[in-house]
Amino acid sequence: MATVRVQEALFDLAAETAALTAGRSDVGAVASFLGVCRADDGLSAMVLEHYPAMTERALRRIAAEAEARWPLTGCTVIHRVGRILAGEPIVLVLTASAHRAAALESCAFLIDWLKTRAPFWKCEEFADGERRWVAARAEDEAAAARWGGAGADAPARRREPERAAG
Amino acid sequence: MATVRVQEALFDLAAETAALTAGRSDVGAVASFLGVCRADDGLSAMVLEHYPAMTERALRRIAAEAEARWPLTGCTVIHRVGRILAGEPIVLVLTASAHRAAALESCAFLIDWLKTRAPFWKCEEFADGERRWVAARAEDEAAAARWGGAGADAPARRREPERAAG
Amino acid sequence: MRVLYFAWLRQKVGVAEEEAAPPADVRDVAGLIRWLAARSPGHAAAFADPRQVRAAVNQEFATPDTPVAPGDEVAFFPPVTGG
Amino acid sequence: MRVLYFAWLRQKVGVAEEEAAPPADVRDVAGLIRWLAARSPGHAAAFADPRQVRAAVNQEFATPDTPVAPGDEVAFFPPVTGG
Repeated sequence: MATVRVQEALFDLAAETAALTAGRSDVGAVASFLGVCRADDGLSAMVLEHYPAMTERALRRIAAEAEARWPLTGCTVIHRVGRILAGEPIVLVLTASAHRAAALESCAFLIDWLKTRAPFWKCEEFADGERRWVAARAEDEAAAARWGGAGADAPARRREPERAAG
Repeated sequence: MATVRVQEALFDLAAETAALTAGRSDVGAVASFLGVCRADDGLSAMVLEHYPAMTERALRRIAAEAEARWPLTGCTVIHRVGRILAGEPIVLVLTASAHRAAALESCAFLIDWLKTRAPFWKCEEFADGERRWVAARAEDEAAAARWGGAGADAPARRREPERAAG
Repeated sequence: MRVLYFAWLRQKVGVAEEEAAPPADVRDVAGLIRWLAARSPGHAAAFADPRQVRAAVNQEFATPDTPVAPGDEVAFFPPVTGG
Repeated sequence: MRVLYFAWLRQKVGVAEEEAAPPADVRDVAGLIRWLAARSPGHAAAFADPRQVRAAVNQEFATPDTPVAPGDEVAFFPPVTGG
């Protein structure tokens, strides 16, 4: 059963990693991905908006999809919302398995899918006062699409952006 | 410049991760792989032997190869030696980059190469007193081979095991 | 019907959510967008480029032909940018 | 020439390292293995299955035809199993 959380607070990487292995003797590999807020072009902070009723459900489905595809002993997805300063972490994905391939692949899968299937939106704040909504990137769609299949949130529909809600 | 260490002591995941991002504003992604000693079949501990004069050099080359292939902002490889109890960590690979693909791919590359190109040998200790040297796995060779190229330690030679030193 | 807006759609419409009672001939997401876009200049601006708009009906990603009915929660937002 | 043994090769030979002064006709790793294997039953056991033996000359992975010379450090070990 995956651990999924949407929160404003910082998270504790070491504690989350320890929780995945505590009391188990079958974990041979823990892969993690930590997304951090870069200070590109004078960016000072980001405000992460989400759709509370939908976001945690989407994350649970994405995590369940990973657990269905790989033999994981555990899986943790934590995504922050609210104001995040440059240099602070945004998202943590942790996957644990007996063997490294399952842990590494499922970790990459989860972050690729998160980027394109979970309802979060980033607004960048710059030192000069400018505010800018981040645009979705075609390469994120491509990265998610390489995993194929009918995924966490109807990707077949999302792959036709020219029709979506049009 | 990569951080490479071979040590008996446990390592501190949070401190090593923080060191990769401290004082930088260009890190957007940190991927990590943590290898843990499983307690399969009553295994109680492992003794990790290495070739001191060669091991650290091999790790430095593997890390340099990753830095040449991907635009990394940092890279850390720590491999423990000596007696490691079931449940304890064995190896840590951390890679940092502006974007996630470079971090995730280089992390997978490093652990695949470490498994097949770095001079470490594991001797398993079981609760019933049995001692058993771990045999190399063909799938580890295959995992390393998918990255191609002339690698850290003459993989072209290592791919012909029937001739090597025969 | 409850309609929610996120990110720059919320900013253009001017509210995060509103009640809507479209006529009976509004049967799907595409119809609802056409009807909402006529409500105010803000709505019109929010829906000006349909390629930039995504929708969810009752917290599930939706397409233009997804049915909508009284009592539904319909959300509009740009392509997601989390992670 | 300094010869090192690791893992089960060390256990079979019985020592972690030894000095060796092979005759001049031992010019490469393959020749050194043949010469060492004749030194003792332990050496013979260590080198009994050449497919399980890897070598390094002066801390670089080597092949059977890698040259060896006086002053070299030559190591023998099983396929690596770290990570």
